[in-house]
Amino acid sequence: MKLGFYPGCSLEGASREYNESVQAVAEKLGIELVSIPDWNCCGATAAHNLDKELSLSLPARNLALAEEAGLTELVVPCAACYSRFTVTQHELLHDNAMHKKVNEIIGKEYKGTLRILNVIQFIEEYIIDKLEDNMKFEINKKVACYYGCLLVRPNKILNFDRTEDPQTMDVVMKKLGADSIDWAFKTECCGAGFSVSFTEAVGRLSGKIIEDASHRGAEALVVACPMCHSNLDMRRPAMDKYNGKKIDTPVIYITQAIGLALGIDRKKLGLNRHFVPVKLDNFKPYVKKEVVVENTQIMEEI
Amino acid sequence: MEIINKILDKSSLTVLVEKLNASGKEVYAPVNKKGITEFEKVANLQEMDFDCIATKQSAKSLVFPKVEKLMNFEKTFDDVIVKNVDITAFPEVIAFGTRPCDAAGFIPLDAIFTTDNVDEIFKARMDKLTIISISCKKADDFCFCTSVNGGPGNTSGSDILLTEMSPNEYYAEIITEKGKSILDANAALFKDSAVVDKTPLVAKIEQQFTEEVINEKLKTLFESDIWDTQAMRCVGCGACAFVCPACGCFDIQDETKGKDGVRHRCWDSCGFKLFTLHTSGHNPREKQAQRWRQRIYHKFSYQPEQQKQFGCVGCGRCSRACPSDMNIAEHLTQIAKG
Amino acid sequence: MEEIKKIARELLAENKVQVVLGFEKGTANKVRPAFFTKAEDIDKLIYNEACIHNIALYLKKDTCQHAKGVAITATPNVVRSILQLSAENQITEEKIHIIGITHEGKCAGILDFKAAEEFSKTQPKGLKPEDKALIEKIQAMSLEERFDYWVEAFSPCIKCYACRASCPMCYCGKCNVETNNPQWIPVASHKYGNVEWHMMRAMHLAGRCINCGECNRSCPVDIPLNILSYMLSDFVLDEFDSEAGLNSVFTSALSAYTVVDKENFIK
Amino acid sequence: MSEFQPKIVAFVCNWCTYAGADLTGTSRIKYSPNVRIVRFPCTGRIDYMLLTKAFASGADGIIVSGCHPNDCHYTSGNFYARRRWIVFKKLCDFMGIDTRRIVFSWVSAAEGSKWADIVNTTNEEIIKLGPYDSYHKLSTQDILE
Amino acid sequence: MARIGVFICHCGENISATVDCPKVSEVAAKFPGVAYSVDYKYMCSDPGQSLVVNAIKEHKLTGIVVSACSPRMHEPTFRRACAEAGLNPYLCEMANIREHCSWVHEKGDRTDQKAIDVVRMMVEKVKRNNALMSIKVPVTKTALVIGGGVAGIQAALDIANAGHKVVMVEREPSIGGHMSQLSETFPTLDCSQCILTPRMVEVAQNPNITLYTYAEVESVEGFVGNFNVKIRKKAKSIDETLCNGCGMCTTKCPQKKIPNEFELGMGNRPAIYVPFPQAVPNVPVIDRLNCTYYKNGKCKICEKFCQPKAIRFDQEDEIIEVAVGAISICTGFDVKKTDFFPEYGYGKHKDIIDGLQFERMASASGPTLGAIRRPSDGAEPKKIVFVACAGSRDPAKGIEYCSKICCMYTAKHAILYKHKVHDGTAYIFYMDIRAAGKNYDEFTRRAIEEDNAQYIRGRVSSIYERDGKLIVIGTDTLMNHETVEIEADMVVLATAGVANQGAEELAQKLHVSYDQHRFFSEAHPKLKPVETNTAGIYLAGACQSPKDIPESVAAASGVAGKISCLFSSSELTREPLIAFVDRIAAPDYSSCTGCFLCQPVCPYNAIEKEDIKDRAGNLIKSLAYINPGLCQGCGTCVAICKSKSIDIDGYTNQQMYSEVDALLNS
Repeated sequence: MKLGFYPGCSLEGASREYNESVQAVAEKLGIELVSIPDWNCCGATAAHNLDKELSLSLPARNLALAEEAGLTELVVPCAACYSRFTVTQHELLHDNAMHKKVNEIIGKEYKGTLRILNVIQFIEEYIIDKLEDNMKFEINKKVACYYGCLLVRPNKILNFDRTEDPQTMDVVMKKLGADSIDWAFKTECCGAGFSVSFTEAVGRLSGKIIEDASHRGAEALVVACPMCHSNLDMRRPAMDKYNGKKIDTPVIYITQAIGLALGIDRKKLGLNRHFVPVKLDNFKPYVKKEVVVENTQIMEEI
Repeated sequence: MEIINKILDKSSLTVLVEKLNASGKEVYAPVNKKGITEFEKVANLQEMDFDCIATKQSAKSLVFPKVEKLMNFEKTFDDVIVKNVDITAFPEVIAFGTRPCDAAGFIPLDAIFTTDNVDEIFKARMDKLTIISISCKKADDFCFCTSVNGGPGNTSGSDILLTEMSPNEYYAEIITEKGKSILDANAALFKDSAVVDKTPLVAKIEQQFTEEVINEKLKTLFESDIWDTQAMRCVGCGACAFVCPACGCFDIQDETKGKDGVRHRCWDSCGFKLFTLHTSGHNPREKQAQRWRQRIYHKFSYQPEQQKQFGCVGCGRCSRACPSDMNIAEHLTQIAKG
Repeated sequence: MEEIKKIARELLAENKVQVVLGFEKGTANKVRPAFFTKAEDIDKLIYNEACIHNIALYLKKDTCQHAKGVAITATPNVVRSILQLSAENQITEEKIHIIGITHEGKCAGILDFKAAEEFSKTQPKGLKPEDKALIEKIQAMSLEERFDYWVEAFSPCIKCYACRASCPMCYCGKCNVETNNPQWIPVASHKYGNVEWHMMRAMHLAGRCINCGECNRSCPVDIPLNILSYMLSDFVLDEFDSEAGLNSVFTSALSAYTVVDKENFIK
Repeated sequence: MSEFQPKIVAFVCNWCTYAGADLTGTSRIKYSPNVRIVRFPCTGRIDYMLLTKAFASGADGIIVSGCHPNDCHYTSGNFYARRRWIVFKKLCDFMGIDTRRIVFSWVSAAEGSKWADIVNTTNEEIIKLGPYDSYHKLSTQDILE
Repeated sequence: MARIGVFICHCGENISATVDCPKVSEVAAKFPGVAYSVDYKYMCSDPGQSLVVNAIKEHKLTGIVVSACSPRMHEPTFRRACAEAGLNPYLCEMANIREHCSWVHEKGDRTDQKAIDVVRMMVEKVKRNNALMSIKVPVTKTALVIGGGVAGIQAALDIANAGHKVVMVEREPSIGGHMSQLSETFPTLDCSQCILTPRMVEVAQNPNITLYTYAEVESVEGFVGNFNVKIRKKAKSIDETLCNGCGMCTTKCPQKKIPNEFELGMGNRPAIYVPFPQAVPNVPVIDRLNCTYYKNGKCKICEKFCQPKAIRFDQEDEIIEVAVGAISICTGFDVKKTDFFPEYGYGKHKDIIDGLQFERMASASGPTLGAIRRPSDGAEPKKIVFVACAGSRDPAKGIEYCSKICCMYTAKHAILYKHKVHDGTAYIFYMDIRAAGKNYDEFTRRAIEEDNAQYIRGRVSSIYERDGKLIVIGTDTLMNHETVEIEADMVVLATAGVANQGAEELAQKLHVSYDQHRFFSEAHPKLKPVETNTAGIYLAGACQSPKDIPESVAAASGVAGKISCLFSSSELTREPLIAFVDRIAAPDYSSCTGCFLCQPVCPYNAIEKEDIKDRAGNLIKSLAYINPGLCQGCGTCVAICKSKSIDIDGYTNQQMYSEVDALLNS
């Protein structure tokens, strides 16, 4: 099986562990991820505030390159890249004039045939069914799935999961044997945009998230976005300051959680790279469940 | 008048057309425009299409145009003032390069308009028409003039009949006084000639049926179901009648603009349902088969009876124009044999 | 071809149909519509690429109206006409046996209306390149040129109504041009009468024309009429996503609307 | 040609534009007297053949006006009319009939001043375009000449 | 030969100051067919009308053109004058030379010319007018009332009290509707059931009213005065004639844990039940989905205990046909449930309830007997948050409109809460307080001032649960948009009022239109607020848009008035300006070809199929037929018809064509 893959800058830099875990899981399950040749920046954060054409051309070039490479599906683990790609596809397919213009700018013919998958869609389609046969451990921990903003919004364009109280990650984590808690901060802002410029705000916004998760007994936060991860993991001092207490609940990528369940070496999953040490261990060995046919017919006594 | 035999070479023919034009006459001849050959006004012979077996439409519109203004009128508060068409203003027209069948077509047409009542407008146009025909060297599968008393070198109807003897030489038969007046005005162009046997010069067209047989058969066929069978594929348009040189049916229409109005005579066809529709809603020819029967009877029974000639000259135009290949000769042959 | 004949023969032999509508050899190298009522006559049934007449027309004529069952050898254009006639309540499915013929001349077997709809969708359609070129040529003209072009193009019209008579969609018992009091369209085939007549006909076929080109084929004076109704049908498809001849139940672009119909000219 | 006073025919529905034009009157808003109003129950009733008829009868410009979308007294007549005009305009454009001379508009019973505007701007536009000679000639040459 | 009379009115100076009336009259006298032409100062005055009447008689006029003001003004006047003179009133046309001429143009030749043209065109039109007879339609003096809420009850009682028969159809086992679920009513705080139940009983006892509960409208055919309605009476599994309402069956039913719809899931009911104690009729129904007998084939305990032997397990749905002359739709509304709100937890928090649930809670006959209690643990909430505009006025939720009743009932809820929980605090998040209405604003002031409700102007962005409390996060737009966070015990959402379930299907059965929110559309928002576009079908209550009780009742009485008017005579007279399909002699019968492309364009479903058959009954042709009872005369079918087989009186093809022709060919 061969799928297109767009790493983007985060996965090559600050969030290498995300990339490592995606690759490790894919490798383990025999999925070949092919990076787009000569890929460029997706234009997230800056471009769409400055110049619409630029913000559409940057992703469009990547998409066109992927099409040229004969790919039909593209896995984009970074939520920001995913958002930019999907929005671009939507805009260009709904605006002929812009489409033409962007084609001219990038000097390529972007057709819009590609299916863009975020990491969760990737898991749902290519991984979840293989878990049962490959799982070594159950992640028998209480976890809080945190989606952030970019994965599910804007719903009209992404058409993925529900905007409030999304569920897809929870489904995956439950499948891994985790106790995924119901909580209120799944899509609250983590403050990523201020990560560098205004750490206090990050302390407050992310602090609330981490506090609520730990208050509800979560042993780990599970994320699918490098921005969320770096904020929640790296800005812990600011959060602790806001919360007035030290919270050491670790933050892991969903692919790392899968990797753990598959028994992949922790180092291979990049778990050693986190600021907040990931102490999760003592997983329950996984035993494939027998299929039980339940007899639910119960006669009521009269 | 006795036919005068002459010879005309091609260059003289060219000069003749120029001279006719110069004398103020309007010369109409077959002209090929975008693949369709029709009678058009020509200034010289170069414009003419000599190869055409038969123009799509007949030459009848020279005397019976598709829309003929009969009169103008003006409504006043309590009266109508009628202004007749000035028939003296009609131009002298030469129909040049008509085929013998075209020329023959004017005979039944003339009969329709001049039997009993004489149609002044038609007559005026007819009087000013001179027909210079050219015998047929070629024929196609639709031609059947020889079955209706005509032929590729037939002189009836023509004022002058030309027959090509060689690429450069035409045998000219001056048939009528009108023809003679052209000869007289252009005598220098014509050379004397003996009578020429035209048979080897014209096309061979096989006779498919005879007048007698058709006449005889039609006496008993009125109620036959042959009409149903034959008319089954007829779509009921008027193409056959409108291209026919001998069809003379028309409809009178008044058009007004404010107080001014005009009365038109427009072509009509017995193939149309509306042709015989009564105001009551009753239609004596309700079915297409009845209309087809009418067409055949009119041409091959009523006209011979009343006007002593077929209402058909065997040009085959109707069959060529028919969108569903209703071949009249084939149908008549079927009647003759059946 | 043999397959078509076999089906036709069987239908007649089993008396499922009383008439088979098809083609036979015509004058010279022409072909022509033919009606077969006996199984033994089927030998004369032909189909070749000259058989372009839209014989769906005859379904509304007496011979077919009076038969209990009718079979028809149907090219894609004929199938589309049949569906559109059905959509306009002119024919009913029970009595019509469509013997489908693909655009490549292959027998597609007997099609019920449902199958015919599928068939119709899959068969290629469109205008001949020369017609398309003509449309483009006209569109490129100036307003005055376009007007003069059409006035000139219509001027040879003799109002023989072969276009109407050969159009399966022109089934009105009384055509608008035959309506007097008021006389909407002059009967005379002068320039004005011709322009009004052809304009009216194009409007009436908007969204209903299946673009068989029959009007143009049967015109004795070769007026490119078909491009008028084709241009409108194409437009209607673009604007209202409505196409004639694909559906056997009610469909007509001008008998429908959406609140969001787009226009840019209403003030 | 500055003396040219065009003939403009307005085909309007009874419930919106006719009433709107009444309001123009009661509001005493002045507009060009070159327009003649023909009242219909609904724009859905207006036959496109009346438009060409109007040109043939000597109109230089035509106004067709009715209720705004969703406001139709009969709920949907104007929607059908709109479709018809969309198609008809396309045909006219293709056949070289001057659609600059046909003004379609929605004028409600409350838009008295809009009605005056529509008439005046149409009038000015038609004055610029001049008389519709080509169509008038077409329609009269066989009658009057 | 036509003999047309032309009457040019000066309208005092309104016309004559601008238009040269005598000149117009003079020119008009010369129009072909004009037999008489005159100008006069005031044509609509008594002497003016006498002038018209006398001229018609004296000059034997066959039609008249009154050239004056707009026909929308005086057409009826001059039609009456025609009738008085013995001329068919439809042989009168008006040329509008005031609104469309003298008032909008300057004095001058062009204005005179316009007046002349307009007169000429009307002369040409009137020459082609047909003498028409107004249409008479018989009226069946029975009304159908669909829905037995307060609007339906009011309409039914008013119509019945006017002496007409009424058939009432209610979907639920009892009439009463939403009002029967309410606790107290604003702004008076009188008990809802106390004022409603006597009216319910009246309905049951009124001899003019036939009540079908647990029944739905199956189909409707026909037109004003003559509807045929099929009603599906769902099987109650009870013989209503035998049941004495003792209630033994309901107490003995072993199935007791079925969520009670009437209590909005906050209480339970048995499988055989009456929705609430005061139900009318007091006849139980068996809920077959939950009944043990229907599920498992065993039980029948109710049958054993039923003394009058009224239980009928084999009862089937019954179709009842009724003929009615008018229909009133009173099907009411519904409220959005809490699961509609993702940001408030998709309905997963038990202590977030909707307003209707709060009503039941506050009701003395409700599941808590009137005590305010948290559904999760039964504790008394000390901090309660009311969220107004939950869903309403929110385009993102697809509900752009204001639900109108929420501001008032939320104020009422705050007051009731304070009356029941004295030490509690009520917070109300609101967008605007819309309290227009008699004593309404006073009522909200009372909530604020006397009962200390804390009104916060802002919206609530999210609510989540933490440690048994509901954390309500909102903003206070009057306090510098500060974020407000309230740890509440309970939250009440004033959820949007929406169209009732099944409204679309009902609208389609009745051929009435509905808006994008599935509320039924009135014929005119101002002047015909209770009529629909289909003659004879009316709207009352919240099926049209959210309405409070007095509005619903007023509309219902309005409908009753309309229907009583309709029933005041046994025949209905209608303007004959309607479309018709031509008919000619056999064998064509009509130029209509039966393509039925006209059928979908008719907004009134007036175009029907008419089969022409021979004497043996064989179908010859199907033609369009326009039902004169339904046609409203828009003429859209006329323009659609390709063969010009349809025409419309008053605006015939001949008339319109001649107008255009005459107008330009001066």
